[in-house]
Amino acid sequence: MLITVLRRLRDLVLVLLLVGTAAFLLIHMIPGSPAAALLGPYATKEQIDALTASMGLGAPLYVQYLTWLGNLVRGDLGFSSSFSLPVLDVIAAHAMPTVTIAIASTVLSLLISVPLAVYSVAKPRSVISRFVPGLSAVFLAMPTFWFALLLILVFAVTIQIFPTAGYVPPGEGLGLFALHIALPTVVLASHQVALFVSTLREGVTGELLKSYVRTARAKGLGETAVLVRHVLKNSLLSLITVAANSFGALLGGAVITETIFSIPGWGLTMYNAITARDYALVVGLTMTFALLFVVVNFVADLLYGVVNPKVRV
Amino acid sequence: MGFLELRDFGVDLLTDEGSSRLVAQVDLSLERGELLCIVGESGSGKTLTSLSLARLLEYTSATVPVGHAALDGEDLLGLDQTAMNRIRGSEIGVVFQESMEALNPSCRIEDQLVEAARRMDREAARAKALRLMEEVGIPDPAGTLRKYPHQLSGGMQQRVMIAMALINDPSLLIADEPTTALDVTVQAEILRIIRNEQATRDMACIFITHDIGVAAYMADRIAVMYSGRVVEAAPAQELLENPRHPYTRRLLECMPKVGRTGVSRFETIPGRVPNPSLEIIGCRFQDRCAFATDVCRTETPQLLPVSAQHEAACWNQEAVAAAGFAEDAGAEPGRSEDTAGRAVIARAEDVSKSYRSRASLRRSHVTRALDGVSLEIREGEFLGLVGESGSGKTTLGRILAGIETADAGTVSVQGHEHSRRRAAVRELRRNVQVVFQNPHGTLDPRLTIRESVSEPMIHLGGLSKRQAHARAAELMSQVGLPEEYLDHVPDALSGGQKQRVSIARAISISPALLIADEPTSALDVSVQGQIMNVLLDLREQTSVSYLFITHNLNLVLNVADRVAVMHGGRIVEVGTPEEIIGSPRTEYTRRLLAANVETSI
Amino acid sequence: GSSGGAGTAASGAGGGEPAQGGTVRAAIAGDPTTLDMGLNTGSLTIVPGINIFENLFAMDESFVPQPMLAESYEVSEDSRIYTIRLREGVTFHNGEPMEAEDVVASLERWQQISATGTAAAAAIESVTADDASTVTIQLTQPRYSLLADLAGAIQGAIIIPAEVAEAAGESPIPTEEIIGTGPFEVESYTTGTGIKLVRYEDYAPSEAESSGLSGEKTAYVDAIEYSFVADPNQQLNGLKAGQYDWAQSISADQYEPLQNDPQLDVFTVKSSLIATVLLNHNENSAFSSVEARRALNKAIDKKAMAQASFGPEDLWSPLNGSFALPENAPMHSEAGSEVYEEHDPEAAAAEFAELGIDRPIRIFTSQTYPKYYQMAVVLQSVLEEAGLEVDVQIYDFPTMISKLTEEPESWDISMTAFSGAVSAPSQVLFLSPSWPGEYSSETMDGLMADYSASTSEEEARAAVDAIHEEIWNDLPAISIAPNRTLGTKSKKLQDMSDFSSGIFWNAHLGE
Amino acid sequence: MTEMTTAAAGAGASVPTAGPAAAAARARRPGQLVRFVVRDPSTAFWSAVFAAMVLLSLLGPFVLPSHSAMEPADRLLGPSGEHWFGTDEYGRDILARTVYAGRVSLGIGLLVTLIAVVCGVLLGAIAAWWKPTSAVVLRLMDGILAFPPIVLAMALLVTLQNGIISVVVGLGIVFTPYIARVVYARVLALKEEGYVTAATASGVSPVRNILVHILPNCAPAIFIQAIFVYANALIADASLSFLGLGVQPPTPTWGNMIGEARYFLSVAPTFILFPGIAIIASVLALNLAGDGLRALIDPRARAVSSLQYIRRRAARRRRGGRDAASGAAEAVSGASAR
Ligand SMILES: Nc1ncnc2c1ncn2[C@@H]1O[C@H](COP(=O)(O)OP(=O)(O)OP(=O)(O)O)[C@@H](O)[C@H]1O
Ligand SMILES: Nc1ncnc2c1ncn2[C@@H]1O[C@H](COP(=O)(O)OP(=O)(O)OP(=O)(O)O)[C@@H](O)[C@H]1O
Ligand SMILES: [Mg+2]
Ligand SMILES: [Mg+2]
Repeated sequence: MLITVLRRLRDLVLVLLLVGTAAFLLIHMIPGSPAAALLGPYATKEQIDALTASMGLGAPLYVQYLTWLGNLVRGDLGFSSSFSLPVLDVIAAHAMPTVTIAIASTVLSLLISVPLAVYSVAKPRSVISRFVPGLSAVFLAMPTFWFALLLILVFAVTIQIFPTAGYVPPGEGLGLFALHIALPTVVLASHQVALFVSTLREGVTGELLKSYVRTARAKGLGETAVLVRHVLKNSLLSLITVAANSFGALLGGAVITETIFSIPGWGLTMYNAITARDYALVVGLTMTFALLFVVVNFVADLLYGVVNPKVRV
Repeated sequence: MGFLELRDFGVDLLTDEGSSRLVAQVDLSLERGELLCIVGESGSGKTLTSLSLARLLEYTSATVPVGHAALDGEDLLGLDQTAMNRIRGSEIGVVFQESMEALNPSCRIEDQLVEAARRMDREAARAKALRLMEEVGIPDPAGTLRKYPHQLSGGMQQRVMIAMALINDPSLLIADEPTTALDVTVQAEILRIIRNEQATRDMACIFITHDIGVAAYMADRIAVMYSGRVVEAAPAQELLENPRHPYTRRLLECMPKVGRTGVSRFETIPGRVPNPSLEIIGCRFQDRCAFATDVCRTETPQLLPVSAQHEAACWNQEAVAAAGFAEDAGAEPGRSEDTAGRAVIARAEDVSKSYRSRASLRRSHVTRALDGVSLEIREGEFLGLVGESGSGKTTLGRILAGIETADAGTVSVQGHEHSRRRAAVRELRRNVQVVFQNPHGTLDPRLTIRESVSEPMIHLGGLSKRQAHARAAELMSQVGLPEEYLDHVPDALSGGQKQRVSIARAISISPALLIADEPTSALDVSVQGQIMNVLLDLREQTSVSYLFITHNLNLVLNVADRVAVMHGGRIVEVGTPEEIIGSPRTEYTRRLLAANVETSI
Repeated sequence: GSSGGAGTAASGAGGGEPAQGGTVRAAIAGDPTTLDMGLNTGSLTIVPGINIFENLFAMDESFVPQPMLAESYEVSEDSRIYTIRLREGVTFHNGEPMEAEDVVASLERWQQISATGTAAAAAIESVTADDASTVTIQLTQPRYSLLADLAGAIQGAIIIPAEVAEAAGESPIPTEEIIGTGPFEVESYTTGTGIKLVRYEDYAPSEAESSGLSGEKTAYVDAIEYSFVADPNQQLNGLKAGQYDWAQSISADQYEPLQNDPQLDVFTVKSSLIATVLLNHNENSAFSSVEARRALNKAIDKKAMAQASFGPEDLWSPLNGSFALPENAPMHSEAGSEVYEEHDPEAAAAEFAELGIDRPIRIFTSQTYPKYYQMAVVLQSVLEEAGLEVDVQIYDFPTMISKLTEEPESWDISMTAFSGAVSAPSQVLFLSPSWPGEYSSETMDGLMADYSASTSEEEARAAVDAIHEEIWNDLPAISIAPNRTLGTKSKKLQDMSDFSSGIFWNAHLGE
Repeated sequence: MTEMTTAAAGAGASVPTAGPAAAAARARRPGQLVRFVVRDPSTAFWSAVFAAMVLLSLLGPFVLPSHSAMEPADRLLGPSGEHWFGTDEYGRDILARTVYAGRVSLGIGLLVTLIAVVCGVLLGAIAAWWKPTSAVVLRLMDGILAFPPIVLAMALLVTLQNGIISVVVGLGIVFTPYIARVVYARVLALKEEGYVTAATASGVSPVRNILVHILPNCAPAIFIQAIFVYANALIADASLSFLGLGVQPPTPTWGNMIGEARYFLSVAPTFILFPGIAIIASVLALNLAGDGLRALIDPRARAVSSLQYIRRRAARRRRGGRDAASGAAEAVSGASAR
C-alpha cells in the first residue's frame, strides 16, 4: 500500500512538474505583458516597460524559471499580478463555484443517468427507452455553448425563472447561489448525462451477454434482479472511468460555460488570467487542475477497486 | 414417459432469411436418478441443446427451441420466461462450462449462493450453503463464502457452481462440460462429486462432455451428437462395447489407450464436421464414413432402435457392428527407444524463474514458476513434460526457447549458452522452434498461410521471399495439408489445420529442437490424432527432438521416449513411460496416473 | 424607448426632488482587476472609477474644464503660475479632510504614471502647497492645456490621500486603499464577481450647476452593484430579464431593435470614441510614404466603412475627420475635411499601382473589440478592390498591442479607436511618437508647441485648426468616424447622464 | 474547452482495449459488411450522412455564391429565396459560408485526427513494446490530459500566427493521448498474442514485428478511435473558435460562425442555427457511424449490437406473427421485453 502511494506520489510530482513547466514556458511565450494588461489599452510603451521592470519581470526567462522553481519547492506559487494577491489565495477564492458546479453536475448526472440507462436497457420498448439512445447521441454531438445559449434564451430571457448570468456566493444566500449555478449546472449535466447514459448503456448491454448473467438467470432470478443485483455493479466499471475523467475535466473549470454565465470560477479566472498575462496565476491554476485531475483519477481507481474486487487497493 | 422427455426437440436459429435448424431430431428421455452424458466434438450442438432446454439461450442469441420438451409432465417450451424462472430456480440446476466466467466477479460467493435459494429465509439459506460447500469438498467453507470468485482456484470455483446448482435440491441437473478447463486430478474429484450428488439426491442429470472417457466414467446412458443431431444413444456400457454408429466407433478408436507405449500412429477421423446449420441431403457423416453407401447420400437416417435401450441413426449399423475395432494403425506398440546414449542438444541447469504479478494494487505477489529445474533433451528424443496446471511447464518451454529469460541457472542449446547478443539469439531461434497451444492465436489473422509459414525461412533461414514461398508448398504436404491453403487466411482453416500450419512453420528451418506446448489440448480427440501423427512422422523423417508439453498423461505415455513430471515448479520425476507406469516414484505421479485411468476406457 | 430619451443630469433638478434610495445593478464587461483610475486606461476601471474619484477640474458638458475639487484658480500674467484654491469641507472616503498636501502628492504620482501627466511634467517645475487649501503649480513654460490635463479622465489626475499616493507609487493602488472624494465609495470588491459602491454620506457637493463630469453631484441611489458579465449578449439578456438596470457594452446591432423595447432606453454617449485606421510609419511599412497614405485615404469610403462596422447612423454621425467629437467644442475642427471626404477608388488603385506595392498589406486586428475587427474586414475588401494583397492577422488584444510596439517592422495597418473626448491635441495618441506607428513630424511638433504656448482661446483655436489641417495633409492616421458608445438602461433608471458611460450621480430609480 | 475533453474522454473509455484480432479480419469480408449494413441500417445511414457532408463541402463552394462577398446593405437578413440561410453581419451568404466552413472544419478535424493518430500510434506502440519507456510516455500522456487546452491553444495561436495550423497542432496534441492509450492497451494485449510470440521465435525483429504484425491488427481499433477523435475535434475546434482561439475570421469555420452569430442571437436568430446544425449533424453522424463500425470489429460491441439485433428481430417477429414457431417466438420476445 505504502509503495503504491509513494509511486503515485512520484508520478503526481512528475506530472505536476511537467505541466507546470509547460505552462510556464507557454505563457511566457505569448506576447503581451502583465504590465500592459494592468495599464489598459491606452498605455504607452514607456509606461509598460517601466511597470514591467518594477514588477520584477525584466529578468531573463531562465532566471525567472529558476526563481519560480525555487519558490515552488517552498510551496510558494507566486503573486498574481492582476489580483495583487498571492496565487494560492486567488485560487482558493475562486474554487467555490467551479467545485460546486462540477460536483452538482456530476452527481446530478449520475443520479439521472444510472436509472435511465438501466431502464432503457431493461425495457427497450417503452416510450422513454426509444428516445434515450437518440437523445444521448444528440446531446453528445451538441456543443455545450450552443445548448447554453438556448437555455438562456428560454429560461432566463423568456420565462425568467433563472438569472441570465452572474454569480452570488453561497454566503449571500444559498437560494440565490443555487439559482445562479442552476443553468450552468444543467448545461454541463446535459452533456454528462448523455455521456454517462451511453457509456452505461453499452456497459449494461455488454454485461448482459456475459456468462454470469446466464448463471443468475439459471438460478431463476427475474430480469430486474438480474439487472440490479448482477449487471449494474459490473457495468459501473466503465462508468467510473468516464465519470472520473469528466469530473476531473470539469474541475479544470468549464471555461466556456463559465464565460457565458459569467461564473467567476477557475475556468473564467484562467481565461482572464491568460488575457491579463498573469503569469503566476496561469501556472498556478494549471498545476491545480493537473493536481485535481490526477487525484480524481486516483480516487476513481480506488472506487474501481470497491466495485471490482480483483483490483482492490 | 420419462421424467424428462425430449421429442423431436430442436433449436432454430432466426436469421434474416428465415430460420435454420441448428439442432434437430433430439429424442431423449431421462429418469430420476439417471445420468445422461451427451458427447460430441466441439460445435456438435451440445450446449445449444442443453441450454435451450432450460430456455436460457434465448436471452443472448436469436435461437428458438422447437419440438417438445417436458419436465415432470410440464411443457417447458410453452411457458413464458416468468414461469420458466420459477422452474429454473427450483427444478433445474445448471453447472456451466467456464466457472470463472459463470460467477459474478464482483459478488461474494455467499451472496451468489444465498440469492439462489428459494423458499427459505436468509439464515436457512446461509446454513444450507455452508453445508453444501462442505459436501462438495471445499476445505474452509465459512472462509470461502466470504471470498470473491477470483480468489478461488478453478476447481474451487467449479465446486461452488455445483453447490449453487444444488441449493434448491433440483430434480434435474444440467452440467455443461464442467471439467473441461480443469486438471486431470481436479477433474477426477469434480466428477466424483457430481456423480455422488446425483446418486444420493436421486436427480436426473444431463452431463455434457466432449471426452468419451469422461462419459464412460460418469454415464448411465450416453447420447452421441454429431453436427447438431443425436446419432446414437444407448446405455453407457452398451454404447462403448457395441457402437452402432460409425462416428461413435471412430471416436472410441481415437482415444489414446491406457498403458500403451511406443505408439507411432493414432487413429483419426479425416475431414471436418459440417456446420449444423447446413442442409445436407443424406447422412451428415457420409463424407467421413468408411461404411457409407449410396443410401447414405440420399436419405437422412433417423434414430432407429438397435435394442431396447439402444438407438442409432445409421443405415449401415450391421456393417459397423460386424467390423472389428481397428487396432492402432502404426507399428505395433512396443518399447520406446532408449535415448540415454545420445548427444544432449538442450540442457537446463538449476533454472529458476519468478513472476511478480500485481494481483492487486496493494499486494504484489511473487510466483515461483520454476524452482531449480534441471533437464536434458537428447538428440532425436521425444521428451514429454507433464504436470498440473501452473506447475511451470510453459515457463520452462519458453525459457528453453529463449522467449523468456531465467532468473537463475543456465540454459544451453547445442552447447551455446543463451545470451542476449543478436547473433546468439538468431542462432538459438534457428535451433529451437515452438508450437503453441492455441492454434487460433498463433497465426496472424491478416497474413496468408504462405506468408506466415515463410517468416522463419526469410528471417532465420536466409532464404529469399521467392525461395521461402516455394518451399512453403513442400512443407504443406509434409504436414498433410493441400497446397491451395497457402493462399488462405487463417480464418478459413479449422483449428487442427491451423495447428498443422504452425508445425509447418516451426519445422521450416529444420530446428534441432521443437518445443510443442500443449499443441493438441484445444482440439478434439479426432484432430488430436492427426496432429500427433504429423509430429510422429516428422520424428521418423528427421532427427528433430521434441519437448512435448501436455497435461494429457495418457497421450504422452503412448508416444514419448522419456517423460518428465513437474509439480510446483520442480521436476519431480523423469523416466521412460514404462518406468513411470510401472513404478511411479512420487505420490504426485501416482495420483496423476490414477486420475487418468479413471477417465479412460 | 426613444433615442436620447435619457435626459442630461440637469433635467433631473427641474421637477420635484427625485426618489432617494435603491440599488442600481450594473453590468460591466469584466473584472477591472484594479480600480486605480490614475493608472489604468481601460473603461472597466473608468466606469466605476468616475463615481469614486474626482479631479481638481472636470469637463463640463461642452468639454471645457471647470473647477471640481478646486474652488477657484488664478493664472499669472506670464501663464506660468497657477494658484489653485481648494474647496473647503471636502473629505476623503476615509473621513480625512482633503488638504493641499494630498493634492501635491496626487499630482506627483500623476506626473509619474500617467501619459498626460508625464507630458505635462515636462512643463511643470513644481507643485507646492502654500497652505492647507492652496496649491501652486509653477511651470517652466506656458501650457495652455494644463487645466484640461488636470481634468482628463483617462489616467486622470485623481486626488487621493497623500499616504495612499505615496505608498502606491507606480504600482496600482490596492483595492482596500481605493479612497477618493466622489459621491460613491467602495464597499466591496469581490474579484471575479462584482463591485459594490455605496453612497458616501459625507460627500460635499460642489455648488456649481451640474454639467458633464463637473458641478453638483447628488447620490440618490444607495448603492451601485457592478456585475462582471463578459458576454455582451448576456448583458442584454440580463437587461431584458430585469436583472440589470444598466449595461456597459451592448452591441450596436441592438440599437434599432431596442428602440422599440417598452422596458429599455437606448441612447448614445457623448464621450465616445473616434474609430481610426492606425498607420505604421516605420520604414518597413507600406505606408511610410505619404503618397501611399493618401492613396489609402482615397480608397476608403468612410461612410460605407462606418455603416458596415457600426450599423445605424446615430452611432457614427456626424461623419467628419476631426480627432474630437463635435460636442468637444475646444478640440473639434472641420479643417482638412475636404481630404477626409475624398473617395476615389479608381484613383487610389492607380496610385497604388504606381507605387508598386508588391507585398501583402499586413493588417493587425483583434476580435477583443469586434467593431474594429469588422473595420479590418471591410478595409481588407477595400484594399483588395484597389488591387492590393491583404493579410489580416488577428490577435487577442494584449498580443496585438505588444506586437505593434515590439515588432514595428511586422505590420502596416491596425484598427483602433481613440477617445474623442481629448482635452488637448497632445492627448491624441496617434500623434505621439511613443504610440505604435512611430509617427513623428517636426511640423506637427511645432504646431503642438504653438498650442501649448497659446494664452488665449483664439490662439488655441487657431492651433487646433492648424493641427487638423496638418493631420489631413500628412495623414499620420486616418480617422474614420465617431464610434458612439451605446448607452442602454432600463426605464426604471432615470435621469442618467449621457455625457460619459456609467455616471450614476444625479440618477435615480423610479418606482 | 474543458467540455470538449469530457466528450473525448467518453470516446476514449468506450473504445475496445483488447479483442481478438481475428475479429478484425473477419470484418473485412465484404459479405459480412453487407450483412451488417442490412442488420444495422443506422450505421449505413449515418455513414452516408457524413459522406454527404464531406461531398457537399468539397463541391458546394463551386456552385454556391462566394462565401466572402459582402453586401453591407443586406446584413443580418433572415432566410429568403435569394439567401436560403440568410446573411451574416456583413451581408455574406450564410449558406455559402456554412458549406465553405464545412471544408475548413472537416479538414481541420481530419488533420487533427491524422496528427493524433500518428503521434498516438508512435507513442503508444513504443511505450507498450519497450517497457522502460512506458513510464515516461504514460506520464507525458497524463500531463497532456491534465493540461488546460486553452493555455496551449492560446500560446500556439499567437506563436504560429496561423489559426488553422495552431488549431491543428494544438488539438493534435490534445487528442494524442486518446489514441495513444488505445494503442498502448492494444499493443500490450497483442504483444501476448501467440502470433507475435511466434514471429519473435521466427526471428522477426521488434520493429518489423510491430509494423507487420501488431499495428495492422490494431488498425481497426485505431480507426474507430480516430472516428471519435474526429468527432470530438470538430466540437473542440468549435469551442476554441467560440473563445476566439480557433481559426480566425474571415475564414469561416462552424465554430467561429457560431461565435459571431451569438452576438446577433436576438436580431438574427437563424444565423446561429445553421452552423450549429452542421456541427451537430456531422458529429452525430461520425459518432453513430463509429458506434456501428465498432460493432463490426470489437467483439464486445458486436455482441452488444447482436443482442440489440436479437431483440429487434424478436420484436419484429412478434408483430408479424408470421411463423409456425410463434409460440416460441413469443417466449423470445417475452424475454426481450423485460
Ligand atoms: N447464437 C448462435 N448463432 C449461430 N450459430 C450458433 C449460435 N450458437 C451456436 N451456434 C453454432 O451451433 C453449433 C453448436 O454450438 P454448441 O455451442 O452447442 O456446440 P458444443 O457442442 O457445445 O461445442 P463445444 O464443445 O465447443 O462447447 C456451432 O457450430 C455454433 O457455431
Ligand atoms: N507472465 C507471467 N506473469 C505472471 N505470472 C506468470 C506468468 N507466466 C506464468 N506465470 C505463473 O507462473 C506459474 C507457472 O506458469 P506456467 O504457465 O509455466 O504453468 P503451466 O504448467 O504451463 O500451466 P498450464 O498447464 O495451466 O499451462 C503459474 O503460477 C503462472 O500463474
Ligand atoms: Mg459447449
Ligand atoms: Mg502452459
